[in-house]
Amino acid sequence: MISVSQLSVSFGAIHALTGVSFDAANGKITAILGANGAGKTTLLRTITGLEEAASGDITLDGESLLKKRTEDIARAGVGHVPEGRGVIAEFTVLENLRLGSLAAKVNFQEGIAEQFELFPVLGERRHQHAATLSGGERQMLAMARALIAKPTVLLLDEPSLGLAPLVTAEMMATISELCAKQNLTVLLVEQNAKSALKVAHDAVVLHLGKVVASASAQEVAGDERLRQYYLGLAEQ
Amino acid sequence: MRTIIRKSVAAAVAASTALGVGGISAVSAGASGSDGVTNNQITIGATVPLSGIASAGYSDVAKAANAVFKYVNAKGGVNGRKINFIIKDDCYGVPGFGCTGTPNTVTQTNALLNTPGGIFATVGSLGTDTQDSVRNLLKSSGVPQLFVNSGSKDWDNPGTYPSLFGWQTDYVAEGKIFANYIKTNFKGKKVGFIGQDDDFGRNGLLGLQRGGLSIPNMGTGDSLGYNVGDIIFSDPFVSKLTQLKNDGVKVVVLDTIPQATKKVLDDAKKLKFAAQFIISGVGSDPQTVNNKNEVGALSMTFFAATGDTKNSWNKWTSKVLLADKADFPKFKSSTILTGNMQYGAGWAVTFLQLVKAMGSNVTQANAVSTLETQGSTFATPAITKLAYSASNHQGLMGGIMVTVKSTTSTTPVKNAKVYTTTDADGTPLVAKTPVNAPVPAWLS
Amino acid sequence: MTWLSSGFMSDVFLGITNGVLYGLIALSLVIVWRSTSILNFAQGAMAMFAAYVGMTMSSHGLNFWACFAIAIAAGFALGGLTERVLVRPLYKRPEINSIVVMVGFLGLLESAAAAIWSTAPRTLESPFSQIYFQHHGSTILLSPFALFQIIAALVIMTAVGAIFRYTNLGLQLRAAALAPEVARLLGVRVNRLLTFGWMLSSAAGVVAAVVISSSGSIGLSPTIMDGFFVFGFIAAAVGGLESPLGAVVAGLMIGLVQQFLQDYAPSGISSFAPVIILVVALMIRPQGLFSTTKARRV
Amino acid sequence: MSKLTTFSDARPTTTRFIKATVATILVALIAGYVLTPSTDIYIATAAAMAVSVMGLSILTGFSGQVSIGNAGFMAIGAYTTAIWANHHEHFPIVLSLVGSMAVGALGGIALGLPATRLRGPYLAGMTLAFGYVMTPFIQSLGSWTGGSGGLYFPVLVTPTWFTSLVGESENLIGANARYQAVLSVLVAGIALFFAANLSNSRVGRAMRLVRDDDVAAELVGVNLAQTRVTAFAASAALAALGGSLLALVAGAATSSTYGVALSIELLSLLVLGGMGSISGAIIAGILAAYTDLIMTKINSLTGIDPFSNLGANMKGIIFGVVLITMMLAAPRGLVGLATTLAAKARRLRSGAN
Repeated sequence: MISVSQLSVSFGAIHALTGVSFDAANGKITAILGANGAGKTTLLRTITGLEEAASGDITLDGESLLKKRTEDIARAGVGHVPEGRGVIAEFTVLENLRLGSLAAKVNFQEGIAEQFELFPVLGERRHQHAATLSGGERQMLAMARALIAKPTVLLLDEPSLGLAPLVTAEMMATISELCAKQNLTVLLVEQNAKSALKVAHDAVVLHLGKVVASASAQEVAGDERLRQYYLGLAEQ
Repeated sequence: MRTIIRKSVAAAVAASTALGVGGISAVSAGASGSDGVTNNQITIGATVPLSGIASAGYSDVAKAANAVFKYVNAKGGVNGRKINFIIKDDCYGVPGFGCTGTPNTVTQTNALLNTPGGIFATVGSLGTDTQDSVRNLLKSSGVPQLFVNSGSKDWDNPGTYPSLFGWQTDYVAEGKIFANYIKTNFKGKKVGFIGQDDDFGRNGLLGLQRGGLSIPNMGTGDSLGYNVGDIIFSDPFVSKLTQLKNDGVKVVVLDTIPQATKKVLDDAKKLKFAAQFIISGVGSDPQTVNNKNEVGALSMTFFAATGDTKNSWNKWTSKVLLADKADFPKFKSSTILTGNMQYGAGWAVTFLQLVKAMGSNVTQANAVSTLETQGSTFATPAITKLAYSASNHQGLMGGIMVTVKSTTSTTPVKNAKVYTTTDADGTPLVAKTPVNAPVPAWLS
Repeated sequence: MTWLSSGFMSDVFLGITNGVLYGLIALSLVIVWRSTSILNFAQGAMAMFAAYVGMTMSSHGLNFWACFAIAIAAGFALGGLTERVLVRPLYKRPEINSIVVMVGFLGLLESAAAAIWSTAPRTLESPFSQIYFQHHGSTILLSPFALFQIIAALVIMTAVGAIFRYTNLGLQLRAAALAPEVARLLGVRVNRLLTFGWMLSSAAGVVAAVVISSSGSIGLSPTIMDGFFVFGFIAAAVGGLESPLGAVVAGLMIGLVQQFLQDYAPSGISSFAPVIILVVALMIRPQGLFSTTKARRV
Repeated sequence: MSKLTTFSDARPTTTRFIKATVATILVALIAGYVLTPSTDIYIATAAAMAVSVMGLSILTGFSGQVSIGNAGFMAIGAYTTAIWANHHEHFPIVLSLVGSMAVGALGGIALGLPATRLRGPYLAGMTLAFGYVMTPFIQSLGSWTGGSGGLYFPVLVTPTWFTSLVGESENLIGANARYQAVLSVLVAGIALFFAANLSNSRVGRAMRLVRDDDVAAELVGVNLAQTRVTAFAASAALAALGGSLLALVAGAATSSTYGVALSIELLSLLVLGGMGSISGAIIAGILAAYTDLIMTKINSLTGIDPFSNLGANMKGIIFGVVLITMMLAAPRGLVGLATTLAAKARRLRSGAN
């Protein structure tokens, strides 16, 4: 279980996160929602040690992550698909995947077989440079590269950004399927609240760095005030 | 905006006036107008490379001279006056790491001139370009520039620079002596030349030509000359030597600095080009060149061969260096002198003789006239006399041919004669028996 | 077989013999540049210093190869130490900071070497004959040592290339250079790899320094690498600092051009010919001839 | 990146003037009496080097272009002065200095035009190449520049009114040195004043804008290429002035003096003094002139034999260590360090009140 308590992060005078607390249950998808600038990306980056917390704590199964380095957090089983996907354009699909498998010391051949089954299009393009892939394919590659290390927690930062609605739906379905099959804990950052709430079990709504709601996805989806003011969703 | 400018003006003006004030107020404490001479001391200075690229080998020159002065000071000095020898590191005129703070020759010479109490003369400063660059400065300051460590012709110009004196045999005279040796010992053999494309190589080549050898002048891009810059970054000699080898040359004269000498000898070995090399004294010191391929090469010296451990001056110099544990901590009684050590001792002794000859009248003007009138009678470690006169400020005018015996020592060639000559075209060589003036009692 | 001893081939051989060294130095600059975006002005001095550490062992009776191995080990150590102590605080600082620190380190190393071992050149025993091959009475300007020099440089270049191209370590090194944050998110220990990159670069430089100081009686001296560094740097800039292959090719090119100019151009020109090459090359392609990046990041 | 020191200061002009004067007098006094009793040549050198460092400060400090070749511009200034002096027996110093600056500026434009296309290490490499090529280039001009031997001309003749003014007519060396010192400081003062003006002008602001964010600068209508070339020209003009002053003091211009090593020294001094500030340039100039004396002092204090390997190379070791520690610990140079300390002291004081 990822547990965030009283977390505050600031960049100079700007308070990016203030007293954020919530729990993300194991094997469930927790959607982190909110408008642009609400602090969603900062939250994920702080979990994997890319940003420094001013106060508060983050624990994974009871163990604090704050003092750990990014690479050690990754090795502890936290996969993070960053904003913009972070595929290395100069590498081929295979090289990107191999890079993902190295730290986890998993069998690479088995790993890619699994991923190619999950994302068949990557198998077809295995020798192509990532630069030549489409947006959706890149997102698949980024997820496959995180999954090949067999993480227990997966942080996804705006996977739907720039994708066509149909592709987004497919992506969300895959995430949901993975979570169920592999008992994966997923933190899903989304601006597209509608599609995120469809697959998420729980949801946390951030506004200007503070938690305004933390409840089950159903409850959040049902709260008209939240939908209107914070999630930019029209009435049902 | 306006106020900001005014503030900066204020700051700049403040800064400049303050610096100016600092300068002017230092008047009373500044140069006092004396010539570095007191009742019991004569202050002299030199700029030499102690650090940087040229320091290897050359730094021994000033150290040996310093050892001589220390030795004589310990015995009470000359005529009751001790020699205060100030050495400034000028990095051979090239500032850089180990040479920070722009200590080029000009700055360091200025520093010497501004020594409290003044200096009597610069003595034994090293380098052609470096000493050329301060000729006017010293002249306008009225400070003699004595015994410049370089074989350039630039020091022999009493008309323009009346208080400038060289010390060693110049490159033209050396070239004439080489030519004479070649004509007698390598009759009919083809002679080649490789020299530094400046004053050094050109004067040496001129000497060979004046000595009767027909070697063409250096032209741009031909096989004769090389640039110092070229040897740092690459090796310009392979193609030159290949050409000489293909032309059937059997004797090669080198007017090269030690680093270039090394490369030429290496390349000749690599090319299996077994010519007889004759190397200028400036670039042949075996311990500096430190190259097995040099054994058997010929050179010229104006001292006793370094391997001649029985020579009285060599013995004396060894004794002096042995006494100076600070500068020569590793020097043992069995250590063979290097050419650089002999050289430093040589001009240091010359200066001591000058002081001795001046007696109680130690003035800068008297130093110049004493050198001109009595310089040729001084007993020094050199094996020829100093040829100083009112019209000659060059110094030594000859030398003896030596063979490189090992990487540490030289030995005179068979039936060696000391030759003296002048630079002029057509003046013959004069064979003399080596001067081996005994070491004066007041020095030993 | 007279063509092998022709003037043209002579220049080719001498040019290649020098060019591989420029290429090797350029390559080691590129390794560091790609991973840390720092131009290592102290690269030559570090190589010189490590070479001293190893090669002075010969006075203790060790043979050339043992000394060579110690020098390379010293190079690895010095590279790692430099990255940890001097370079690490420089990441994310303005460019001039790293330039000045590395220039200061260059001065420190050269002066320290002169203080410890003096400026007098130290002759190194060479393991191969330096005498040029003879063929039917004419000289081919290649010697066993020159062959050793060329082969040693090529082996190092190929090994470095292979490490980067084919090994997992190389994959991680490239990832750390291209996208350090992403690499860390994938569990790559980026800091260690940066240190390793400096170690590798430093050791490659040592090979050049040892070969240079034993390639004749010029020997090892504190400033021996200055000129080679300038030309190696020019090769790296001409080839494009991002491109290892470009560095090697540009190094060879500069060696050859310099050799030909030395024989066919007025004396003095050859010493600054590489500078002209640099200016012309940068005018044509400001990011280097072989660089694949489309434009310099501003 | 922390902002570089600039010249804006809110305190009143008179206070600043008095403080600056007092501080500089103190420095001059310390330099004059503690280190050595005779300081004129050092002051002249310090002034010349301060101007040269200021030149680099404009290029690197203001416009953010790192140059490892500014000694090449100094060479241009020195040789312009020397060639002029060799062709005219009585040369007006002012004309000679202005002429050197003009030729230097032309050189700056010539290098600046191609350099505007380059960034970072490529720009540094280009300037390094320029600095490297200057020595062989000057030497290859042969009779025009005196080849590797350099050019010599009679040292600056001290006017009789000056000699009588300082009352040292019996001592030619002293009067000469004094005249050179006063002249150099005066010229340096004027040059630094213009540099300060440039910094606060529209052009100076444009340079800093380009340095901090060239994309933004272009958006607000700054002509990038023109600004960069202007920086090169101004920088080269000051460097040439510095070189010219050094040549006048020396009565000589020798090409080997102005090699890459001097360029590196300029860069190091710039960092030690503090980039982009006038006081930094002055400190750098003083450091340049006095390093050797300070080192001699250190050697005599520590009792290290100056002839030993360690003694002879002590300068380089200390220089390297100081450069590295300064850059890592106080990247804004001595001026920045002083400002930080002063601010801390002020905070402490106000905290106590």
